[in-house]
Amino acid sequence: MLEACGVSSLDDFFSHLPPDVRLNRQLALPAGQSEYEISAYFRARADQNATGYASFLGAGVYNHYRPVLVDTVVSRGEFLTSYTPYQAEISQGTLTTIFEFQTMICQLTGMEVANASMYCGSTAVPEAGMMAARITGRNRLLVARTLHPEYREVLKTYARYQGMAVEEFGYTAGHGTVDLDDLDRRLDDKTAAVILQSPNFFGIVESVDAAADLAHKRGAMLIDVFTEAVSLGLLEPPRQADIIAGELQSFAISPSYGGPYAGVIATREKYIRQMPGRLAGETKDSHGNRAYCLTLATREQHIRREKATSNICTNQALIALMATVFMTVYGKQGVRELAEQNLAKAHYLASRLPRKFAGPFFNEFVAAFPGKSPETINGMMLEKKIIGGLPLGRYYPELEDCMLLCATEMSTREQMDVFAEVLAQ
Amino acid sequence: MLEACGVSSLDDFFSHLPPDVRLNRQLALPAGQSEYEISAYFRARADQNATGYASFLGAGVYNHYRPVLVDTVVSRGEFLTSYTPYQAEISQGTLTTIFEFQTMICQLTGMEVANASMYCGSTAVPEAGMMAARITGRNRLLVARTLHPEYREVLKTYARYQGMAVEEFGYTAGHGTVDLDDLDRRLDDKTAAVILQSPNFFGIVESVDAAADLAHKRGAMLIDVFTEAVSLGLLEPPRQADIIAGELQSFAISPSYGGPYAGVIATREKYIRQMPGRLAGETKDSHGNRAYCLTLATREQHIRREKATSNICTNQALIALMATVFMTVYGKQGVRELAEQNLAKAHYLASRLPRKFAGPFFNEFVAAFPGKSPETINGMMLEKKIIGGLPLGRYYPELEDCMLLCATEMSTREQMDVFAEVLAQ
Amino acid sequence: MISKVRSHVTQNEPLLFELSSPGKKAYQLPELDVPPVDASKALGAEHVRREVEGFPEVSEVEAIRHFTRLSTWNYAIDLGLYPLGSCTMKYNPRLNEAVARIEGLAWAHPYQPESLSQGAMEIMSALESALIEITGMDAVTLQPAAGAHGELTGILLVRAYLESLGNPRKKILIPDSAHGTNPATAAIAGYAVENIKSNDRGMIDLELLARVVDEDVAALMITNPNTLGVFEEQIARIAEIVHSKGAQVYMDGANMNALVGITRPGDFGMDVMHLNLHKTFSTPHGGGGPGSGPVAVKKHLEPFLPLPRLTAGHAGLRFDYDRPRAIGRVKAFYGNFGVIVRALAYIMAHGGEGLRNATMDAVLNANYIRKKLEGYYELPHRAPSMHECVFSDARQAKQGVKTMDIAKRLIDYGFHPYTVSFPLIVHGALMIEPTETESKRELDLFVAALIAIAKEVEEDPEIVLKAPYGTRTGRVDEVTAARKPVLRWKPAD
Amino acid sequence: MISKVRSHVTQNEPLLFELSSPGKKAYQLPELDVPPVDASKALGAEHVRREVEGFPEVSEVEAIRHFTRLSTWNYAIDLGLYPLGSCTMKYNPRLNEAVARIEGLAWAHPYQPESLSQGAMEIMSALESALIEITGMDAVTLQPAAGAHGELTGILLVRAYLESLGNPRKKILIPDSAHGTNPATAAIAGYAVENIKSNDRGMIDLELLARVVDEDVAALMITNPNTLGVFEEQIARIAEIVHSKGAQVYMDGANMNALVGITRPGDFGMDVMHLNLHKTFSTPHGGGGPGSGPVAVKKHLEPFLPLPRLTAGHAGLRFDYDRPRAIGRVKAFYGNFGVIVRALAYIMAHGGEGLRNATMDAVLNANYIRKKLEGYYELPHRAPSMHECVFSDARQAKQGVKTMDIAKRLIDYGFHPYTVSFPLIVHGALMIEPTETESKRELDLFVAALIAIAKEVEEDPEIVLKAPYGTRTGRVDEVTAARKPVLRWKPAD
Ligand SMILES: Cc1ncc(COP(=O)(O)O)c(C=O)c1O
Ligand SMILES: Cc1ncc(COP(=O)(O)O)c(C=O)c1O
Repeated sequence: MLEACGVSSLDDFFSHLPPDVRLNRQLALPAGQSEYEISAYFRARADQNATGYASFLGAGVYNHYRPVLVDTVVSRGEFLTSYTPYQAEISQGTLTTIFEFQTMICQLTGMEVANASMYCGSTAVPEAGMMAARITGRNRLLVARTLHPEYREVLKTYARYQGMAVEEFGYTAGHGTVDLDDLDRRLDDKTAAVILQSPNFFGIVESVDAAADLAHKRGAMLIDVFTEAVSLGLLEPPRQADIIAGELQSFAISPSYGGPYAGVIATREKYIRQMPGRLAGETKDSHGNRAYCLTLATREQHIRREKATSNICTNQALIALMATVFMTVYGKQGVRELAEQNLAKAHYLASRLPRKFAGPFFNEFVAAFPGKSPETINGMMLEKKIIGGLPLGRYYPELEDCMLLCATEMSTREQMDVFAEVLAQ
Repeated sequence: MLEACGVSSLDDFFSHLPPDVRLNRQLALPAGQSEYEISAYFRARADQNATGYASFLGAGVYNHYRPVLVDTVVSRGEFLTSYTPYQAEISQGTLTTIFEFQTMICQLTGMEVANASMYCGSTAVPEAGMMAARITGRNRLLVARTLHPEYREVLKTYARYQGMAVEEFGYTAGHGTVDLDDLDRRLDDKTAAVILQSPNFFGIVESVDAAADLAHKRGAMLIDVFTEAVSLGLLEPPRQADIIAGELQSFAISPSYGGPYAGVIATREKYIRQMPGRLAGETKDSHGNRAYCLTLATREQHIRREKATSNICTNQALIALMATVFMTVYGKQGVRELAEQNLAKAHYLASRLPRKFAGPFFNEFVAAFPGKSPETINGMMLEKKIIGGLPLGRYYPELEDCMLLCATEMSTREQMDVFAEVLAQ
Repeated sequence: MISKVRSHVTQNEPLLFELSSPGKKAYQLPELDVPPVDASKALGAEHVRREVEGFPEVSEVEAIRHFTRLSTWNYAIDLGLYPLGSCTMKYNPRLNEAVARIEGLAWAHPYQPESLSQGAMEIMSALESALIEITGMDAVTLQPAAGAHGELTGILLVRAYLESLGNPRKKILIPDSAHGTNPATAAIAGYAVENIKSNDRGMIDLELLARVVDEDVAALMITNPNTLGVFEEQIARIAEIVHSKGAQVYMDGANMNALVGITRPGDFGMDVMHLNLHKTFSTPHGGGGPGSGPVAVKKHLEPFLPLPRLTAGHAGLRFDYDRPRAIGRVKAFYGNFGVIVRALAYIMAHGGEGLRNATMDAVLNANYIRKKLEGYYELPHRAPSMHECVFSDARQAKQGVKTMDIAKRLIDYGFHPYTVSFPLIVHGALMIEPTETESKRELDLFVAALIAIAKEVEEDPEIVLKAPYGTRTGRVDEVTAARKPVLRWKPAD
Repeated sequence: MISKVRSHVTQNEPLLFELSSPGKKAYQLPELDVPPVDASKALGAEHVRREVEGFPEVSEVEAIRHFTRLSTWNYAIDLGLYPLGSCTMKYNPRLNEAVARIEGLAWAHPYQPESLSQGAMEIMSALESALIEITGMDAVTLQPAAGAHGELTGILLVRAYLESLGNPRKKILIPDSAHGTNPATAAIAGYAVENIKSNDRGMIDLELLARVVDEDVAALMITNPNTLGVFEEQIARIAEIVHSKGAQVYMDGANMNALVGITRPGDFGMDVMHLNLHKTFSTPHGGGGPGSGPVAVKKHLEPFLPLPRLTAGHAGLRFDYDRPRAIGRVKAFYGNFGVIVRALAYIMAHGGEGLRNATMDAVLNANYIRKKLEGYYELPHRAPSMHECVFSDARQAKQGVKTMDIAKRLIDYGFHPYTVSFPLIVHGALMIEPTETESKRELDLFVAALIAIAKEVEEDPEIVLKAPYGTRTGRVDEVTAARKPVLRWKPAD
C-alpha cells in the first residue's frame, strides 16, 4: 500500500508536519494488554465499588430491573455499530425505532411531538428553557427549588451567558410541593417559562396544571420535568404543560455511575420548529412504500450553524433504543403494574419511617430524623450491607436532618424491614 | 381462533383422549416466576459453587480464556435460533461455518475429512470404534489404559451389546506412555482398532505412529483420541492414524460442569461413507454460484434407519461454532502461541513438584506424593482458594498417592508459587 | 402480492481461508510470566509441528464481519415462524442464555469438589424432580446428550433389565411412522428391528400388534403423539398387550410438547421414555444442537440407570458411583448441564399452569393451520391433530409439483418450510408444527402463503418448480454435492 | 459486476402499534411482597391516569422479532466499511461492551458513598491521565456528554477565564470549513461568530487572521487536522497570532484520530480542546450516540473546570465541590461513565505504540484511497491528507450527477456512503474517512465501486440518478417529510 501511495515509509505521511510540533517519543502509556488482562482490571475496579448492597438511593437515578431483551437488541451489530441514520435507505431499522420512540414518548407524556433524545434530563432542561425563550421572546426563567438540584446547577451554567436570568421559587414546608403563591408573586411579563418537576425531587406529585394556569396568565410557558419515567405509567400527564423535559434512565438504562442516560423533550406540534435535537418523520420511498427519515434538519447545527436551535449533534440513540425496548417489553399493562409496584413498595417503607412532607408521593419520599445526622444513619446501614438514602443537607440546608429514600420493584420487603429495624435501635 | 377451529374451548382439542389417562389437576410445580426471580435463583446456585478459586484441574476439561467474539457471534439470533440447515437456500450461514469447521479440523489433525460434530469426545470414541468395526469387519477393540477413564467407560457401555470386545492394554511405569510390547502381545487378526489418546490422560505425548505401525501390521486401524485440542497448535498430528476422535472443549467452550461440549471425528477420504454424523459439502446453486449443503445423508438415520452409521441426529452445532470462532480469532499464530504458553506454564509448575512419569508432557502431568493422600493436599489448597489436582486413586489404584495437575495460559505464576509453597510446608 | 418480505442487499463473504493473509491476528495473549520452554527440547523435535498449514489469519474486525455477514444468510426463529414438524421450533426466552452464562455455572469444572458443586447439583436435582412430575415416571437421568442418545440409553436399560430376568430377547417393534433414530438406536443396542404397519388412521393396529408381540420382543418403541401428530387413543391397551408378553414399552417423548400438563406417559403405561429438552423445554437449536435427552423410567428400571446417580447424602447432594446393576456410562461427566440450566429456567418461568397453557396453545395453533389448509392440501389422515398436522402433496403432485417444491416456494413467501417427506408413511408429506409461541398474525400469513402457492400450482406450476427466487442463493444442487463430495476447502493449485 | 453484495429476502415488519393486540404481554413482575396501595387514594384520583393510551401490547417473541427484523434493515460497521468523513467510524472491540456491563460498574449509583465508588473513580482518573498524556494538555474534565457539549464547556471556560481578566470579549473566529457545532456552540455561549475564509490550500490564511484578530476576539475555534483532513502546518504561528491579542485558541479535537501519538495539541499552542471518545476512542456510535466529549485545558484554564473535580484525597479519590471559580456544572453527575470505561479499555488494549500505529494506519488508508481515486474524482485541495480525503463531484456534475447521487449508488455496491456535501467550502463534497481498522481488501472493493460509478456517470448517468436499486427501501422522499411532518404514529380513524 505504501508503494501505491508513492511513499517509502509511514513516517513520510507526516513529513509535512513542522518538526518542532512532532512528538519524538512513544506515548508514555502501558503496553497494549490482552482481553483477559483488561477484563481482569475492570473486574478488580468493579470489586472496589459497592457490590451486593441493597440500596434506597434514587434522586434521579433509579434501580429498576433491566429485561434481558434490552441487551439482546442493543447488542445486535446492526444497531450497535451503525451511525446516525443520515442515509435513510440503509437505516430504516434505526429510523423506525426512533419513530416508535417518539410516538411512545408522546403517549406517555400526553404531548404531540417528542424528539429523538437529548444527552440526559439535566441538559434537556436548559434546552427546553432556551426553547421557551425563543418562542416567547422573553429571557427570564422561574425554576422550582423542588427541581433536582443538579439540574438547576446545569440550567444556571447554560443560562448565564445568554442573558437569561434564572430565579428560584420555593416549596411549602408542609407538603413539599411548589409554593404557588411564591411562584405567582415572582411571575412577570419577562418570564419565558416556569420550570418544575413532578414527581419532584422529594418524590412528591406536583399540581402542574395549577402552576401552568399561573404561568399562562402571564404569557409564560410551563416546562414540566420528570426524572422518574416509571411514574408516567400511573400518573396523569400534565396536560397544561407546554414543554416536557425528562430523563429516561428508569427505562432499562443501567445507573452506570451517572451515565450515559437519555433525555427527551416533548411539546406541542406548533412548537416543532423551535425544538432542539433530531426528529424522525414518516414519508414514502420511490416505490411508494412507507419509509422514515431524519427531518426538519433546518433547525439543526449542521444546516443552521450559529442560528440552530441547539448545538447538539451526537445524541443518545442507542440508550434511547434501550428505553424503546423497555417500553415494548412492559407495554400498556406492564408500565402500569410496574408503577403500582413501585408505589406499593415506597409506601410500605414510608409507613415505617418518619416522613417530612405530607404531599402525595410516588416511589421516593423524604424522611426526617430530628437531632440525628443522616450520614450516621447511613453508616449504620452500611454495616447491614444497605446503602441508605441521600442526605439532603448539601442541597437544602434547611433539611440537614433529612434523607431522600427510594423504593422500587427491586426493593424487597425484607430489606425494608431491616432498614426500619436498624433505625428503631 | 377457537371458532375457526370449530371448537368452543381449548379442552375440546383433548376430548378424544381417554379420560382415564387425562391429568385432572395442574402439575405440582411452583407458579411461573419473573426474569428477576429466576436469575436471582441461578445466581444463588452459582454462589454455592466454587467461585474465585484458582484451579489446576484438567483431565479432559480445560480452563482456557474465551474471546469475547465467541459469544458475540453465537448470540446472534440467526445462528442461535436456526435449525439444522436442511433448507440450504436459507441456511448458507450455518452451512458455510460448518464447512470452515470441517476444514480447520482437518488442518489441525492432518486428516482429510472431518464431520460437523459429535456430542462430545467421550461419545466420539465408541462411534469411531464402531466405524472401525464396520470398515475392518472385525469386532475387537484394544484400548489404552491411558485413555481418559470415563471415555473407556462410555466405550464399554456402547460396545457391550454389539458383540464388540473391549480389551485394555497398559502403560509403562517409567514414562507413562502406552506399553507397546503389551499392545503387540494383545493384537490379533480380530482386532478392529487400537485406541489411544495423545497427549494421554496423564498429559504425556504418545508415539502414536509407533502404535499405528503395530496395529497396521495386524490389519487393525489406529484411532487416536485427543481431549486437549490446544495441544494441536504445537504437536505434530499422528499422520499414521486412521481415525482421530477428539473433544473441542478447549476451544472457547466453557466447562459448564461437564457439557455441552463438542466432539469430532476426522479420518481419511476413503472412509467417508462409514463416517457418523453430519457433513457439509460444497456444490453450486441454480445460478452457478458456490453453495453448501448437508451431504452424504445416505449414511444417516433419517434415510438409512437401522442400517445407519450412527443414530445421531441433533449434534452440537452451536458449540462447534464456538470452536470455529475460537480457531478464527487465534488463527495460525495464535494457536501456536497459546500452546507454547500452556507448555511453559505447565513446565513451570512441574519444575516445582515431584513428577511421577518421565514422558514428555504438554499442559498436564502426574505428581506423586508418596505416603501423602492427594485429598489431604487438596484440602490444604482449598484454604488458599486453590482447587488442586485430580486424585487418581479412583481410576488407577496403583496411583492412589498421585494427582493429575494442569496449568494453562490462565494459570498465573503467583498461583503456582502458592501451590508449591503450601506443598513445601 | 408477497407481503411478508422484500429483497435487500446482503454482503457477500469469502471463506476464512480466502480472506486470510499472513501476519494478521485477532488475538492477544497476556505476556508470559514464566520462562518460555523450547518445545522441541521438551517434547522431542519429532513431536513438534512446523505450523498448522492453511489455518486462517485475519484481523478482529474481519473475524466479526465474517460471521456477522454469514449470519445474515440464515433464517431463524428470531426472524419468523419455523414450522418444522417434529422439531418444536418454539421461541427460546433469552433469559435462559443469560443464566446459563452466570460465571459460577458456566465455569464450574465437573471434577471440582462436590462440596463446591452443590449449586450445580441442586439445579440438576430440581430439574429431575420437575421432569418426574411432568412425565409421571419414577426416576430420571439427565446424562444423555440428545434424543437419540436418550433412546440408546433407554433401550440399554430395557436390555439390562430383561437380561437381569434371564433373557435380553431379540427384537424391537417399531411402527413404520417412527423417526429414523428409533430403528438406528435399536440396531446399536444389538436388537433386530421389526417394523409394524400403521392402520389407516395412522395409529397402531392392535390386532397386528397382538400378533407380532411374542417372547422374542424386548420392547415396542412408540412415539406418542406419533409423527402424524396423532395421539394413540389405545395407548393403555397397547401397553397391556406389550406387557402381557413381558416386553417393555419405550416412548419416544420428542412430541411431549403436545402432552405436558394434559396427560403423563407414566399414567398410561410407559416403562421408559426420553425427553428432548431442546425441543419441549426450549433450548435454542443453534443450527443443529446442542440438545439434552433425559431418560425417565418406572421403578423397575431405576437400578439400571447410568453412572453416576445424583443422590441426597448427609452432607448435601452427592454422586453415587456404587451401583452394580447400572448399565455404565453413556457420556463423560453428568450430562449437558448448560442445557439443563436452560430447561429449568424455562420450567420456572412457566410454572405448572403456564406449561399446560403452552401445550394447549401449541395444539390450538396446529389445529388452526389444519383447518385453514385442509381445503387446499390433501389430509391423508383425519384423526384429530395434537401439536402438528401432516398434509400430503397428492393434489399438487398431479401438476408435477412435489412437497419439496412447495417448501422451496414458501421461502419466497418469507417462511422457513415445514418438514419435508417425513413421516415416511405419508407420501410427499408436509409436516407442520407451529408451536405455541406463534401469533395468529404470523399463522395467518403462513396460511395465506400456502394457499397462494396452491393457487400458483393450479395456474402456473413452473413458478413453484423453480423456486426460490428471492434468496441470495438459488436452489442448491444437492445431487452433485453427494456425487462428488467436497468436504473441505483446499488451496487452489 | 457488483461483487460485494447479493439481494436476499428480508422480513417486513409493521410498527409496534400496528402489531399490538389487547392483553398480550412480554413481561412478568415478581409477586408483590407488600400490601398493594390504592393509587387514587395515595395520589389523588385527579393524578391517576386511566391508561397509557395507544401503548403497545405484544408478546416476547413478537418483541424480539420486531427489533431483529428492523435491525436487518440497517447497515453497520459489523457489516462493512463505513467511510463517513469526520465521523471516524472504526471497528469497536466487543470487549469494551463486556467490561462496561460488569455489574459493579454498570450498577454503580452516582450517589453511592465515595468510599464505595473508588473503582469507578480510579477508572475516571486513569482515563484523565491517559488523555493528558495523549493531548499534552494539563488537565481534563470528563463531564461533557459529547463533542458539541465539550465545545460548549470549552468556550465557557474561555469566557470565564477572560471574565476573570476583566473582559469576556465579544466574538469567536471560526474558519468557514468548521463543523456546524462550532458556530452553534459559540452562539449558545453568548458570542458573535465571525467566519474566516480558508485559503486555496484549505488552510487558515495567516494575513487574514492577523487582520481580524483584535481585542474583541475571545477565541479562535480551529479544527486540526481541519475538515479537509489537512493539518494546519502554520498551527504554531496561528496560536501566536491569536495569543498576541490576548485571545484563546480552542481546538476541535474530533479529528484526533490523525494525531494520536504523532503530535500533541498541547505542544503546538492550543489552550483548550475537546475529544470525541466515541470517535477516536471507539465507543460504538449506536445509531447516533451515546458519546463523550472530555475537555482538555492548559493550566490557566484549570481553575474554571466544571464541578465536581476528581481529586486525590487522603482516603483515596474524592470529588471536590469547593471550587469558587468553576463555571458550574454542564451535566448532572460526572459524565458518561459507560463511555469512559470503553475508552479506557480501548487505550489499554492498544498501549502507546498501538495507538500510534492506529494513527499511522488511519492516515495510510486515507491516502491510499486518495491516490486510487484522484484520477476519477476532482480533488479540490492538493495539500497532503491526514485521516480523510475530500473530493468534489465537479466532474460528475457536468453529467448532472451530484455527490448525493453517487452516494446512493454506492449503496447498491454494498457500501455505506461517505459524508455528503460537508465541508461547506467544497462544493459537492465527497468526504471519505476509512479509519485504520479497514483491510486493504475492503478498501480495494470500495475504490473499485467508486471507479465503476464514475464510469457509469460517463456512460449512463440515469443509472446513478435513480439509485439505489438493491435496497428494500428505494430513494426516500425527504422533501415531503419536511414539508408535512409526520413525527408520530396515530391510529387510523
Ligand atoms: C420423533 C423424534 N424422535 C427422536 C428424535 C431425535 O432427537 P435428537 O435429534 O435430539 O437426537 C427426533 C428429533 O428430530 C424426533 O423428532
Ligand atoms: C469536526 C467535528 N466537530 C464536532 C463534532 C460534534 O461532536 P458530537 O457529534 O459528539 O457532538 C463533530 C461530530 O460530528 C465533528 O465531526
